[in-house]
Amino acid sequence: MIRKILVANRGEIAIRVMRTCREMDILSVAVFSDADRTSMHVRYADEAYHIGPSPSVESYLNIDRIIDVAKRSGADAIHPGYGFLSENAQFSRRCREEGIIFIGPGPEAISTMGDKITARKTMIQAGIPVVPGTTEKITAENRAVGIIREIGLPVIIKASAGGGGKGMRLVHREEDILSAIRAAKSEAMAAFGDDSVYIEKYISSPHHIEFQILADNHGNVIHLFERECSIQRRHQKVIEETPSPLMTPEVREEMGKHAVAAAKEVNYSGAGTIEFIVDDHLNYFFLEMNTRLQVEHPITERVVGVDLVREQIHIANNQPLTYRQEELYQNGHAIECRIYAEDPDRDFMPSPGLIQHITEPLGFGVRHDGYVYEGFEIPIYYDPLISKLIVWGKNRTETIQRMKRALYAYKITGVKTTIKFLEKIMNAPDFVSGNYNTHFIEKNWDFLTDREKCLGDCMAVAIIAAYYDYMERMKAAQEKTGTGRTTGSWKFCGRKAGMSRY
Amino acid sequence: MIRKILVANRGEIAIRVMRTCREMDILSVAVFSDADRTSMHVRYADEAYHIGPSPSVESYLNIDRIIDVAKRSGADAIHPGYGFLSENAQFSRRCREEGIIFIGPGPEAISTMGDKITARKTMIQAGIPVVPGTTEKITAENRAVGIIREIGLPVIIKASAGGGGKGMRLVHREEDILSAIRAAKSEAMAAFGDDSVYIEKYISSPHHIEFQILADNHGNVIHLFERECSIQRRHQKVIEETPSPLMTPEVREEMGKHAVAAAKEVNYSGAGTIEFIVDDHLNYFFLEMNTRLQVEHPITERVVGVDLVREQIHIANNQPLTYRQEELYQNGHAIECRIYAEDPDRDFMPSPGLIQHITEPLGFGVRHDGYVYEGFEIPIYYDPLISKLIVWGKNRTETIQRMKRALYAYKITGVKTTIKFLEKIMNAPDFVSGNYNTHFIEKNWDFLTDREKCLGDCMAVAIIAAYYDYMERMKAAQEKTGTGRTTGSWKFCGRKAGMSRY
Amino acid sequence: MALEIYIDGRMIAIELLHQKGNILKVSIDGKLYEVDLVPVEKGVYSILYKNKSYNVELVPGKKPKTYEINTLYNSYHVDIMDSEAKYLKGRHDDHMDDKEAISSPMPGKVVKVLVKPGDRVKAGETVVIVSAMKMESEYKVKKDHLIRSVLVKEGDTVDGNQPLVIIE
Amino acid sequence: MALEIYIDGRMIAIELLHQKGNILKVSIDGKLYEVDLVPVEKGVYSILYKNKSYNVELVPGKKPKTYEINTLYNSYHVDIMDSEAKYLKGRHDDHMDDKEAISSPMPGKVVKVLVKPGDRVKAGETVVIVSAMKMESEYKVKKDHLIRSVLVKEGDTVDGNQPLVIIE
Repeated sequence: MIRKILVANRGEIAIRVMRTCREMDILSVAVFSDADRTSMHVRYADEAYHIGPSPSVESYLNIDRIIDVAKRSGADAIHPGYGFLSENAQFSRRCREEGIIFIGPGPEAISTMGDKITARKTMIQAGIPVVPGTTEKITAENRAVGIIREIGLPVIIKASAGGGGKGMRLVHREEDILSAIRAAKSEAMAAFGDDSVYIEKYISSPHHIEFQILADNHGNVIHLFERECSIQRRHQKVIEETPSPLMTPEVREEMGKHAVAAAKEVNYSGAGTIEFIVDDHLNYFFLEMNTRLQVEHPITERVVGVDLVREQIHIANNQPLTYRQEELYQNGHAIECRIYAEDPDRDFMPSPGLIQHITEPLGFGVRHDGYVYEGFEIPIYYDPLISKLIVWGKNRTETIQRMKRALYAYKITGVKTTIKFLEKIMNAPDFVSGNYNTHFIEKNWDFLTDREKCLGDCMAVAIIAAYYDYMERMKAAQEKTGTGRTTGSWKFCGRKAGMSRY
Repeated sequence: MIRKILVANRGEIAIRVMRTCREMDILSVAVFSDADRTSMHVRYADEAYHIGPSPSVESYLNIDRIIDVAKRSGADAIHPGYGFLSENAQFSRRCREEGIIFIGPGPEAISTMGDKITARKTMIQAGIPVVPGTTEKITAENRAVGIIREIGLPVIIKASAGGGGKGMRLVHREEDILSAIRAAKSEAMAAFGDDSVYIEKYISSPHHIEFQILADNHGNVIHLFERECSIQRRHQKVIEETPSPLMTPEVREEMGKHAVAAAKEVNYSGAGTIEFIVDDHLNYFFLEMNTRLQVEHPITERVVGVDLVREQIHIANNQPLTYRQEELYQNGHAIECRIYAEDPDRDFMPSPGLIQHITEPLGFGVRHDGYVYEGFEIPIYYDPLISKLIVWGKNRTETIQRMKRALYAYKITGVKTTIKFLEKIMNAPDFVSGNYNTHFIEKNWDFLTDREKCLGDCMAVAIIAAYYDYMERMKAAQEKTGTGRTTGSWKFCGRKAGMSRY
Repeated sequence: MALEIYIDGRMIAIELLHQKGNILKVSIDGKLYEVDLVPVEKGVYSILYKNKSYNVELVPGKKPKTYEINTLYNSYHVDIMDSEAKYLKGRHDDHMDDKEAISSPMPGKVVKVLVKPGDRVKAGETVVIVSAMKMESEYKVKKDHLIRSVLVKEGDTVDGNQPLVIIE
Repeated sequence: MALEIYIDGRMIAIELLHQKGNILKVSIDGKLYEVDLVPVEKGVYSILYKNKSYNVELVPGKKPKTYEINTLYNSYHVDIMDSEAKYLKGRHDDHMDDKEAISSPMPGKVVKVLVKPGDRVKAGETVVIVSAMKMESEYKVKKDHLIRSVLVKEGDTVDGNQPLVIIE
C-alpha cells in the first residue's frame, strides 16, 4: 500500500493531487525549483525538497534529481501530474527500475501513444476510426496527388517530422494540390531537414471531444463519458464542458466503447484520455491519447461523482476498479474555465507578476482549483495557468448562469488575467446555444474582444478612489517625516482595521 | 416577474441569496446597520442602503425602515434569509399590505407554526405523530400526575409561557413526580408570572432529523429528503449531514409523506423545514416547523442538486414547482460544519474581532459559504457564525475524509474559531460510526476538548518565526529613525513581495 | 543577536548564528537548528526544517512585544523579553498586589453595571454583564472585595482585556 | 486640496469639498458627487454612490504617482498630476525625440540578443527575443534604426517595461 507520494509537479495540479493524498492519509512530498520556494505546493505538502534552478529542464524535468528525492524521502510512489514528465516513457521506465510506483501507465503504453503514426496504426488495428489519410511518410509528389484524390478534398498536408504548424498546408481545390505539396515539402525541409509529409482528411467544422477512461492492472477498463473541448485559442483549450452539447446517447455509447477498446489495445493502466475529432454529423475519428490526468479532469469528477486522483492511486495500489461501467451516469452539467495570467487586451501576452489581491468566487456549484495567494509572485518560467473555475448546474443554462456569477465575483489584481474574456464567451450567442466548433474564438473574435463599458459612474468613482488614496498616502508620509514620533517602537503599517494598507 | 430583491439580512446568508439573484439576472439590494458598512453583503449587492444603528432591534428588525428601503429602491420582493424577520408573521403581512412580495409563507402559516401548542394541535389534526403529552396548559397538580401516569415515564415538564430551560424539569421516577411539578410551577411563576405547565414524553436518546419541503401556490408540495442535525451544543446545531446515518428507505418515505402533509395542512408556500425528534427505534414525532430557509440548507442542495433559493424565487413568482417528487433522489453524501467565532478553549466564549488572515479550503467536493475577508472586523452585535463548510463525497466515509482535509487547510487568524473542535468531531469514533444522538457532544466532551499536541518541532519553528519577525521589525524601525530617507515619498509598507508586512 | 523568549511557561534563549539568504542557523537553548525560512503571506512564514514543511502564523498580541502563534495543532503565546521588556516586567511584578481589575475577556457591549464605587461585594457576586454576539456573560468577583472604581457604564463598547472595575 | 488627474486621455480637476467620516463631497470638473467611501481590503475601496455599490481596486503603478484602477468592467490608468509630476512631465516631453528605447512589455528572460551597438537594422527586424511562461516574444523595430546600445544580455531576467535596446 502506498503511504507516501512524491508529486513531481507544481502549481494547481500539485495541490490538487496532495488534497486527495491527505484524504487517503497518504503523506505528500513536494519538489521545488529556485523560483518556487514560496509556491503553495511547497507549503501544502508534508515535506518539501529543493531540486534545482528555475528553468524546468534543470528541475521539474530532471529525472535523476526527482528519483533521488523519492529515495531520500522514502516515497513509495510518484504522481507526475500533467505536463513536465507525465508523458515521458523514460521516466515511467526509470521509476519501474528503481522500484518506485509510477502513478500512470507503463513506458510501453506511453511510447505507443506518444508517437502519432504508431498510435494511428495501433488504433486502426483495434478497429477505431481514424481520420482518413496516410499511415506512412510520403516523399514522392505524384504518390501524394493520388492519395489526395482517393481521400477527397479538403485535406491537410503535414510534415512528418513537424509540429507547431510548420510545413502544414490546407488544400481545398484540386488545382492547388501540387503547389501545396511542394510548398509543404520545402518548408518541412527548411524547418526539420526532412521533406517527408503525410496527408489527412481535413474536417472543416471540427469538434474536439475526448473520453475519460480508467483502467486497472486486472484488465478492467471503464469510461467516464465525454468532455467537449472545442473552445480553443491557438490549440490551447480555454473552456471545457460535459456533457457535450453535440452528443447523442447513441453516439456517446459507441464512442465510449471505442475509447475503452483503445485503452485495452495498449494494455493501459491508470487514468487516460482518448481525444477524438468530430464533425457536425457526429462522425468521429481518433486524434490522440493523453496518457495522464488532464487539466480539465474536474468537470468529469463533478458530473460523474468520481475522484479521479483517488482512482489513480487505487489502481497504482494494484487494486481493481471501484466502479463498474453500468454504475456510472452523468448528473447535471459542468463547465470549466481556465484562468490564465495573460493580457487579453494585448494579444494574450503572458503576465507574470506579484498577486496584490484576490477575491475567490464561492457558493453553490462552484469549485475553484488554484495555487496563488496574496503576495505570491507568479514566476516567468512556467505555464501561465493561475486557476480553474469548475461550475456545476442541473442543466447547461443554469451552469452558464452560475459560471457568469462566479466570473463576476472573481477578482485578481497585480497581474492581467483572462477572466473578462471568459465572461464574454459565456455571453456569446454561439456559446449559449451550444452551437460551436474549434473555430469559435476566431469566428467570434470581435464580440469577444469588445469590452463592455460601464454605463454608470464608474469613472467618477475610480477618480475619487485614486484621489482619496493619494491624499491619505501624502498625509501618512507627512506624519512620518514631520514629527519625531517613530521611536523604534511597536507601530507598524496596516495594523488598524481597514485603513489604507499598502 | 421579480426583477429586484431586497435582502433583509446580513452575513453569509445575505450573500448566498444575492448569488442566486445574480444567476437569475435579478438585481439585489442590501441593507446595513452602522456596524456593517464594510460587510461583504454591502459590497456584493448592486445597491446598498443604511437602515440604522448597530443593535438589530434598531436596524435589521426595524420593519418600517426595511419597507421604506424596498419602496425607495423599487424592489419587487424581500428575501428575509434566516433569523431576524424571517419568521415574523407581522412582517409577512406588512409586505402583503404594501404590495411587496415576501419570499416565504403568508402570515397565517407563520403564526400557526410559530405557536408551539397551536402547531401541535394542527399536526395532530393532519395525522402526524407528535410527542405524546398534553395539548393544553395544566394548572392543577393532580391532573398533571394523572397525565404523566398515562404518558409513562420519563417525561419533561415545561412552562407554557417559557423558554430557555426555565421552569423545565425532567422526571424519571414515579416518586419525583409531585416535587418536580411543584418546582416547575414555582420556577415558572417566578420567571414568567404564569405557573401553567405542559407535559411531554421524554425521548431519552433523541435524534434531531428534519425534512426539507418546497410548496408552490398551486397546491404542489414536495420534500427533498432529510437532514440529520443531532450534533448540537446547547441546542445550537454544530454539524449536519444528509442522508442521516440512522435512516432506512421505508422510514424516509413515510416521514417524507408526513412532512408534505404537514405543509399542506397549513397551505404552506415556499421553502420550509419540518423538524422531527426520532428515537433509536426510528419512532418519530413532529417537533416544530421552521417557516424559512435553514442555515444547513446547502447539504440538501448538494445531494439533491436543487438550488433552494432559486426555487424560493420561482415560487414567489407564482410559478409551479420545477421538480416532481419522483424526479428527486439523493446522490452521495454531504456534511456541513458551522465555523463560529468562538473560543473552544474558553468555554466557547464569543470571539469577535479583526480578521488578520484567511486561507480558504478549496478543491473537489468542497463548498464554502462565508462572508468575512482579511481586514474585516467581525462585529459584536450579531451571530458568531463566520462560515459554513459543505463537503460532498460519494459515501459517508469519503465525505468525512474530505471534511477533515478541508478543515485541515482552513485557517483564520485574528479571531478564535471552532475549526479545531470540528476536526476533533470528525475523528470521534461515535461520529465516524454514525452512532450518535443529541447527547453526542456532552458524551464525547473529554475527547473533543483534548487537543492533539504536535510531536515534531512545532515549538522550535514557532520560536524561530517569532524571533525572526521581531528582529526584522526592529531593523525596519531602526532604518526609519536612523536615516532621514523617508522623504514624503512613494514608499509604503508591504509593497515588496512577501517581506514582513504588518 | 541573542534574545530571550517566554513561551508556554518557560524562558528560552535564542540566537541567530548564521544567515545566508533564507537559510538560518539558530541556537535554541544551545540546540542547533538549520531552517529554510521565508515570509509568504501577511503574518505567515513558511519554514522547512529537516524537509518538513511548516506554515507558522503570527498575530501581534495586544500588548507590545507579544505574539499569538499558530502552528498546525498548537497555539502559543510568546513574549519577546528584550531588556526593556524585562525591566517593565520587573516593575509590574512589584506592584502586582496593590489592586486588581476585573477585565472583559472578550470584546462586547456593557449591558448592566451592578456596582458603584464604595460597594462591598461578596465572593461570586456579579459586577458587570457584557453582551457579545447574542450571548451575555456575567463577570463575577472570586473573593469578597471593595469596589474602588467603575470604569465603564451601560451601553459602552469594550475591547477584550479592557479593565471594567477596579477592586481592592 | 484640489488636484489634477490624468485618466483615459484627459485631464480632470478634482477637489474634496467636505468630509464627515466616510461621507465625502467631491467636485469633479465642477460636477458635485456625494459618496460614501471606506477602505475595505488591501487596495480596495467600497464606494456607495446614489446607493449603487462599487468595489474599486487600486494597484500602484510601476511609475510613482500612478495607479491601475479596476471597477467592474473597466480598467483605468491614472496619473496623479501634482506640481512635481507636472514639472517632470514637462521636462520629459522636451527630451522625448532624442532617442528611443525598445522595452519589454512583460517580465521574462532574454533568450536571444540579435544586435550589437553600431548595427543598422531595417524596419521589422527582430532585435531581442524574450521568453515568459513558455511563450517567446520577438521585439522588432518599426522603422530603420541605428542601434546605439544594448542594455541586456542573453539569460538576463527583465521586468515589464524595462528598456532592452536604445535606438536612434
